[in-house]
Amino acid sequence: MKNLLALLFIIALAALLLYVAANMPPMGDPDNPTATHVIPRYLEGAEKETHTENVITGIILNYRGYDTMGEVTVIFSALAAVLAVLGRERRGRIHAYVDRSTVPSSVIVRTMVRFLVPLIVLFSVYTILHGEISPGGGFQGGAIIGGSMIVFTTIFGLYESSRRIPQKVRFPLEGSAVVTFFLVGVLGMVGGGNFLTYAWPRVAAGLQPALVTWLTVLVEIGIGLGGAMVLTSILFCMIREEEEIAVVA
Amino acid sequence: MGAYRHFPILMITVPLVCAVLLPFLGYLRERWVPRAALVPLSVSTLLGLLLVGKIPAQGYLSYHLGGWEPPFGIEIRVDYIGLFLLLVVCGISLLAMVFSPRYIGKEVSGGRLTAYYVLFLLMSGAMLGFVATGDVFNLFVFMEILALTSYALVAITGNRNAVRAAFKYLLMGAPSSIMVLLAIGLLYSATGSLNMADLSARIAESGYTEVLVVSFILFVIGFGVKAALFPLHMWLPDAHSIAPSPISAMLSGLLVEVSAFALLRLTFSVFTAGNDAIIGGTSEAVSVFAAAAVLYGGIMAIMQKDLKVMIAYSTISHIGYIFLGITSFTKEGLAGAMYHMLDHGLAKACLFLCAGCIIYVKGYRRIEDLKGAWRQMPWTCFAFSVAAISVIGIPPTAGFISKFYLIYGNFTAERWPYALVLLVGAILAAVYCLRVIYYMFFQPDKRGAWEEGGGDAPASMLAPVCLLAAGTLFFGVFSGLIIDSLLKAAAFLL
Amino acid sequence: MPDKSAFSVIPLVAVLLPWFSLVVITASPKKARGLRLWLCALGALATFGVVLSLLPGILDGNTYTIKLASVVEGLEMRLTVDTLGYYFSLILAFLWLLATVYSISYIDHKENRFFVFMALCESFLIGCAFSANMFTYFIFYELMTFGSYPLIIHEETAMARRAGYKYLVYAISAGTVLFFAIVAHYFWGDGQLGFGSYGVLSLEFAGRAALMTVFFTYLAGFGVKAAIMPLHGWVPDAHPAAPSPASALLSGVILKAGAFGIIRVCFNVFGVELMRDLKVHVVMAVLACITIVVASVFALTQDNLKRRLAYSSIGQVSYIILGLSMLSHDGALGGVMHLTHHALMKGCLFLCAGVILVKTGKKNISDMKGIGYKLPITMICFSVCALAMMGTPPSVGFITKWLLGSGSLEAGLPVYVIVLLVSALLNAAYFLPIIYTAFFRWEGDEAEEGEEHHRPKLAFGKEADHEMVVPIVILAALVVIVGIWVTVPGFPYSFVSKVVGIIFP
Amino acid sequence: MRLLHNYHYAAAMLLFCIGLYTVIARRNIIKKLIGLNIMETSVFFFYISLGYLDGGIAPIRTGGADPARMVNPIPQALILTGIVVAVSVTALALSLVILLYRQYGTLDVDRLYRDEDGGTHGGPSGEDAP
Repeated sequence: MKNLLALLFIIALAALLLYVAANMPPMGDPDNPTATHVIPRYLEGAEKETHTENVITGIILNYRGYDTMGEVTVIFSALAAVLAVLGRERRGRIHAYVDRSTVPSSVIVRTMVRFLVPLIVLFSVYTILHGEISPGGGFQGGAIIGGSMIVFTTIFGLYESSRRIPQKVRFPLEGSAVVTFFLVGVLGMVGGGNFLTYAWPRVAAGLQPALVTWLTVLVEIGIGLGGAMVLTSILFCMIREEEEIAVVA
Repeated sequence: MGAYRHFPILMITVPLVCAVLLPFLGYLRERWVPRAALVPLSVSTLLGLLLVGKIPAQGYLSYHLGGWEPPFGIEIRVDYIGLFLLLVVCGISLLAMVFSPRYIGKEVSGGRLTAYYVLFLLMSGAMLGFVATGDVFNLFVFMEILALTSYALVAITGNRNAVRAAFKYLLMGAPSSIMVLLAIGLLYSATGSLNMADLSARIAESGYTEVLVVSFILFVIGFGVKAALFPLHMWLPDAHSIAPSPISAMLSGLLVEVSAFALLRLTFSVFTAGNDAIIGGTSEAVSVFAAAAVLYGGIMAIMQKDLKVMIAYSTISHIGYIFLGITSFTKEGLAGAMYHMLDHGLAKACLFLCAGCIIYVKGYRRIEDLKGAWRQMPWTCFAFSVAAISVIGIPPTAGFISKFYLIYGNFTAERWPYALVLLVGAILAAVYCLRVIYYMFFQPDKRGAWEEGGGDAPASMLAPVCLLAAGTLFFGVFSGLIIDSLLKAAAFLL
Repeated sequence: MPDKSAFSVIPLVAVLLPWFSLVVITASPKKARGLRLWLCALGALATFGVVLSLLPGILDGNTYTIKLASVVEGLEMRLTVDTLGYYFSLILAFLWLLATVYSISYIDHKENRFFVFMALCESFLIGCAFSANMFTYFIFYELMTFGSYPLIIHEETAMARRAGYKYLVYAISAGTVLFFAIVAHYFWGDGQLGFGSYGVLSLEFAGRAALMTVFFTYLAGFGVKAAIMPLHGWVPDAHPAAPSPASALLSGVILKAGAFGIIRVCFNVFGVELMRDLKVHVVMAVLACITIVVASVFALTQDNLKRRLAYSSIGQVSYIILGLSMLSHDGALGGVMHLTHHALMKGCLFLCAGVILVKTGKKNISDMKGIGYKLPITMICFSVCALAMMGTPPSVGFITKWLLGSGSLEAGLPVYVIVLLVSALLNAAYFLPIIYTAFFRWEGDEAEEGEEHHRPKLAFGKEADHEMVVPIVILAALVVIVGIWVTVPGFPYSFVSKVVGIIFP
Repeated sequence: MRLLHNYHYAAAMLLFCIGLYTVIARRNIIKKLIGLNIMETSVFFFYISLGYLDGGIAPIRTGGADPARMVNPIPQALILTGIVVAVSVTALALSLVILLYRQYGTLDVDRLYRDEDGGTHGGPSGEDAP
């Protein structure tokens, strides 16, 4: 009965949404509102104004940098929330419970992973640093590091991986994204502009391109480090819980 | 433009950044965390107070982030109504924070203490950002910070009921967020813009009415869940009653109202109120649901045995009031709704904190246990009564003023049935509030549960409670300070 | 409003002065009960003095005004002392002073709470009397509702609680209706909530149906306090349950706050012409007549003295409504003057009932045989007032009845005279038995021939405390004095004739 | 027929409804979370489709690409934020699930919300919350 009601509701919603889809601007048409209103300036001006060849990075970090600041705050909040719910892992307890992975794995897998993870991390560094001229950026790079930690942890267990990125490394870096953004924002104010102004009006016009570029890279690094550390910490928190449950059961 | 144009962004970012830095202090000296957490909120409040008088009732302060003029960059737009709500948020957050240390020390175990303050600061900062922003996507981002932190804060005690309530909240909240995201996508597809001011201009000339209508419906459903508008309220009684009391105060006193405010902003600044083709039908439906909320919340509140659940249901009822004011589309109704956000925030926060005092001192949650409570906790009981009287809407509290304007606004719009519903809501409120007051003051304490001189709550808890109660009185007597400008600002919005 | 309107802080002082008692109660040491309560009485005296100090100016036709707070244009908290408001404040401050003095020896437990709320109620009522517009009136009126609740339940018996609950239910519902009325008035009256000498509303503002809605919601809202018949339910319970001084005030002043509201609505909001246009006075008259007769009949059947007095109050307050509804000079004069007249008489009667209760513990009339010999002064005063209630000259009751009768003839409706006569007869029927029982019956008077059969001796020395007897005597004396020297400045006629004289030239 | 032309949008909408149905109707909370992620993905898909341009190229200026032919970068930028938000919500939801499982020993909503002990009862009971 309840499911039937839900189904009816969903069918009604689907009809409504399909009706909308049928009435939306035709997809891919260059005359759509989305393609004509704000976009031209971004596509034309991003290179000059934000000194990034990748327009998306220009939008993320510069035109809509405030959104991204909110976004890094979101993942920091997620970490704080997970910690509030589960509690942070402690070395001693990890040692007591888990010193090897619960997933059985062969020597081949272990060797390959040992070999691959540094390469993945190297790639992520590339992704972070090259976000402004090619696909990629801080988040993407941070997520790749997080992914590499998932692989590593699955094979070698929490104890090993938490030795690779110990808590005393993660703890100070978790908030680095938000703090970097805030500092860059405040520096923009000090430099005579608004919050998050990269091209400080008080700096000579000739120096501004370099300034914008370096600040962009700085923010990318901050986001990358912060994202990676937050994802890793969340991962460790959850695995620890899993392991504890396994041991208790 | 002096330096004060930077104030709104600092009000928002200072709590957020301090929240990120707080764990370091927690690592070094955990004892100092509660006091340190007060600093950023005080700074925000101070900055907000300094802004008073700088923003005219019929104008706004626009701040372009990164120096990009809208619609290319994100804009923070603080108008008179926005500043008003910013101050409400700052003030109530600050008081709830002052209230927290003693209470939280008892309910939350050691390791999570720092996390509590971090989340609290994130939540306050996100609310400020949510209210101040002038960009719909930015609105979504701050809404998500708000949502995440509030889910976690409901669950923070780790108690099994709390986790269950938080999960229920999440299961309703997360889909609603996605609906908002979809609505933003639809809006963007029809207009190509994300800035609110630009949007309202583009909507006027956009040919895609169907898309806009559905976008508005999705916005209403999405924010309706966050604001606990009647049929979407199921998460509220559990979450608000199980959360630690200062968090209940924040959720009930601010979060639902801020969500209602977002809908108000969207209705008036984006979908422009006169645009009947887009918002006409939906706002009619919202009125009906809001009226149902007033009655349902009131009746359910009367039937409750648990004090905090009763207050939570009363919140559902009062959200109905706010929506009835907004949907009247008159300046009086709108000003009434805004003023109701203020006085409901103050009164609800006060009620929840009073409940917190009682739980802290005695551990009682049931209304029946309150018989004769004033012998032991006179201050708490008096503050509770003042706030309850404001909830009913009896002069000279602020609740009376807002109710007057809400009803008057519905009169002006010739919506007689809704005006009547508002009155009936007041009677229902009288029934459930006076019952508690009656128990507190006039029922004999047969079990001897309360001892005279047994000690009221500690001063750090009583001070915010009494300030909130005094606030409802102050804003009732000196409502002229604000309501005039609110009326002007509302006329400007329309 | 009249021309000579001057800024003055005295209205505000009068409103705030009762709070002095609150300070006294909280600040004074616990042991000094007598000192504390006498200081409260002193506060009431000071309030009365402040009110009295305005008398010369008011008689000169001045008004005094002070703005407290402004919400928006048209909605402001403002105190203005005009003749009508002053007239109400004078009697209420006076009665309050007497009741406070009386309470000092009457109230024997939780006197702190009682005196504090007494004082608060007085403050709010003076606020009502001095209100410059309906908004202010409503605010003080609602405050007074809640301030008077602890007075009613003071005894904290089950009966008192039930009565208090009933009172709250009635009062809050009435408050809601009144709230509706105010919003409607504000809406249709173009934001004009103020009082004007000839009324401020007119058919230019809104249609007949709208104005009638406003009028009837006002009537229903105030009618609960004024105990117009279908809305009177709380009165017969609240009066017996409350301590006697509180009953005296309840009947003497708080019921009148409702009636005063109706006076304001009729004279200063709607105005006589508009009422005549809308024909709303007919409804008022019918309700008032029904109330007068039916309440008197109910009073007959009550054995509990205070309950009988309560029903009597219900009937008497409707005299005011009846007087207003006649829309004639004498009728209005009689009705408005009855406000004070009834306060004097009924205040005295309830205080007497209190003495009886304290000295003998008797509540029922049938138990009061020979009580006139035990409490001679009290019962003589009681008899004076009871006779006045029936309309026996020379007394204030007679003045009322005379004016109302003359007013009904002026309005060309002699049917009211019949109602008045019936009412006077019924009054006699329920008051005379009390006097008879008190003075002409005594314990053992029905004994057989030959047994001991002697009339008790008058026991003047064994009366209650002076604090209780003196107010009673003063009130009883005033009932006669005001009934003889009607036109002395400061007595009701001097104010009411002025107000009514403007409206019915 | 616009709907056929806009088949990306139609697919996104259908996915959205499927996800919502999963959230509402499924009893297993892990499946509910999967439904939540389907909803999120559908919206991401919707956004990216919004930016599509017939014959468009990636919005990267390297090598002097023609700006007029680039796809709309805004939805991509926005959805990056959206993805992060989705990850965060999922992380929190999963940690709540871990805790719930530890405390109740079940992942079934009906059993989870069957006994509303603790003196509160929001609505009829938990299960009609989606």
